[in-house]
Amino acid sequence: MTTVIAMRDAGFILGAYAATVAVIGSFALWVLRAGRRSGRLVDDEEKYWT
Amino acid sequence: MTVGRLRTARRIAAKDLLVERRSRVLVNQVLPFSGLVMVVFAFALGTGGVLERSAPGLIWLAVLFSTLITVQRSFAIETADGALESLRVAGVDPVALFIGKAAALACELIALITVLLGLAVVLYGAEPRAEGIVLLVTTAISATCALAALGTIYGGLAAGGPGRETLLPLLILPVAAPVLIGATRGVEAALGTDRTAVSEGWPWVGLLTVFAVAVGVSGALAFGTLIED
Amino acid sequence: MTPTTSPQPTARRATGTRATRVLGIVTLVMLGWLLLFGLVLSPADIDQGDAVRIMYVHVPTVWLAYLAFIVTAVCSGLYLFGKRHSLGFDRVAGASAEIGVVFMALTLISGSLWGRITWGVYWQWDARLTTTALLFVTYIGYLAVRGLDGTRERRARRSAVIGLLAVVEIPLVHWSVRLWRSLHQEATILDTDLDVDIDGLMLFTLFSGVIAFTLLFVWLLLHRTRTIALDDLLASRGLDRAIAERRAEVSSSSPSGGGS
Amino acid sequence: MDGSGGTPAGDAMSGAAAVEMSGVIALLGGFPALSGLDLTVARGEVVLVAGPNGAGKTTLLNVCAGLVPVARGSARVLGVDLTGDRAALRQRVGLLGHRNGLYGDLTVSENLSFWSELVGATTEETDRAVEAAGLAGRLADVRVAALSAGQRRRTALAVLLVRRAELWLLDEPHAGLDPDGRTELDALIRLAAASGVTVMLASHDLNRSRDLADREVTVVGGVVVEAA
Repeated sequence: MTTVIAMRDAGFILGAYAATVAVIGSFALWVLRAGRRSGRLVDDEEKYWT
Repeated sequence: MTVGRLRTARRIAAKDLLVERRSRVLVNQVLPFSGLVMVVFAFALGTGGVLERSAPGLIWLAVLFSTLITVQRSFAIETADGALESLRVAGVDPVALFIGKAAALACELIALITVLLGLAVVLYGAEPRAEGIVLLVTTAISATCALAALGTIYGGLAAGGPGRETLLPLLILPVAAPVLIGATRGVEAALGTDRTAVSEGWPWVGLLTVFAVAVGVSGALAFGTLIED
Repeated sequence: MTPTTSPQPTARRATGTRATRVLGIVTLVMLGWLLLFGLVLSPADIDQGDAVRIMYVHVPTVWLAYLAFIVTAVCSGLYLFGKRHSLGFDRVAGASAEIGVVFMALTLISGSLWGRITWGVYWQWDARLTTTALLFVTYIGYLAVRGLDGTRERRARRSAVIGLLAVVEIPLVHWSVRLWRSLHQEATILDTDLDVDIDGLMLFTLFSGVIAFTLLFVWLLLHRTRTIALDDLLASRGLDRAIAERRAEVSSSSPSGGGS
Repeated sequence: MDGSGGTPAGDAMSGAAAVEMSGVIALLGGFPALSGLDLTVARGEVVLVAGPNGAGKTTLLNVCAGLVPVARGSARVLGVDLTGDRAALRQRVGLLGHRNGLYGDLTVSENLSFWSELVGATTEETDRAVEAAGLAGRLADVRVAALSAGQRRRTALAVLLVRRAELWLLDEPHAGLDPDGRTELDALIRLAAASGVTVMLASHDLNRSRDLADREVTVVGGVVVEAA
């Protein structure tokens, strides 16, 4: 871990990774949440993937 | 392209130009606005070499902004009293409608560009040279056709319902980038800004022409769907 | 065990299935693997140093964003020209465009950070960057058009047309921007490209990144498409209820024989 | 009195009906403005569509005009299936909604000649329409924006005459008109009806409009509740 922090320009590099993880994580979470919310209101038989 | 379609398109275009002749909205409002934009650019960039060097780009930026307003005006005519709805109920051919609106828009923009070029000579010292005149005219015409086709496509979509006017710049500006780039380089070559040769301008005229044709054809095909509601 | 006469309708499932859960776990593992290799195990580049590590998230996101926009275009075409005008294609087109915009935003963020390290500036008016930025804005516009009102079919048709118009315009934008840069070459140190000498482990890491993001794209696409399908279903069910309610208006406010 | 029995085309068979709708559902932003409407209008009839605000009268006329799509059910207008290709309906239907569909900056005669050129009407036909709408003479050269509400409405109806529309869909045509304006408008509608035009007239002003109509239907909650 220390080697990672000790990289040159660690702030920019880790920032790029952090932004990627954060944006993808929150988008995925938003999609899952929306699906769960709407999924509760629809019978399982009507979902084409079941 | 049937004769009837062209005739309908000509009538639509003639009607748009007649409305402008009667209302003078473009002459009294849009034209002063574009002139003002040209003056404001001078404030922003200061005098000296910068203004002269960027003159071609500034002209086309002013044209682009004015195009947005002109497109809005072009469709405000149709939606103010529900005329577009009447045309749709009457089953007027959307291809003809597209060609007619785009043609009228092109005529209005050409007039605007002519004035702005003249203004650039006065304000920015952008003197055209004799050998660049043909290039200047072809660049202006092809860029105008491209902008008119583009403006009509998205103007029609934005005219479809209330609260859509704000969508127009978002949709037009990114795809108008080729026109802005091409027309600016074309005019640079025509004026000889930065010692560019006239021959350097012709590839850009080619690009603008391809753009105008591609957007024109696809717009004519798409227009019916876009104005549907 | 209580015997049930008819199977009760259940509504326990969200947009996941066993397959997507497996896919999701594999994706997570691959993303963790990518972090490990990208940040720790892969070597620093000779020229670029550690900055090359950004490539492992930057390049996969931009490739997948382009793939997402291709999927949108293909599905728009299938919707518009298909015989059945199946709304399924429209849902995939919309979901894919959303994911593409998210990935492209990431591309722009990671790219500008990378540029800041190697060029010293966040942004450069290079042909590839400019096209990418314009593409990004174009698809934000596409998503705005998807959000306009109208019946489901009209919205789908309109979006498909806008999606296909983008396909006509994108090559022109790209061509013009390239021509612009090639004719206006600015001879500065900023012209160094992002190309790196790739050794075996770096290539392997990049490859892992592409696989991880491809899996992620598929997983997101499945879930997002299903969410849109659920929302459509709810809207149409809301419609049935609204029709029933509207008809109830008739009996409650029975007209007082006004006619004859 | 409505439903005066002898409708001009009372014996019309289904193929000759101007409007045939069954179970039509039409949506306005997800709301079922029409919720399963059945209606038949014979050719040449003048039908008054009555009903409270928000009953679906405007949507009914917009569906007939092809502006609002049929979500479910079947609808034919002048023999053309609205759920299919509506191209054959071109020119044959005219709608006068809350707006007049005119160009305010142009004069009456410029508006009319735009339409007459568009549909290929002769000068004679156009002149006759102008005459019938009482717009001849001085009025013809006045900008539409400068006309009175009643004169604008008559100009809009003159456009329908020029277009030779066979089915007129009039949505609250009397709204905002003074008594003289109404009388002149009614005369024009009667004239059209006498020449065989089918008219569907949505109105609040029942007493007035009943004089015009052969028949009255009441729409509530997006369905026809009473067809007299």
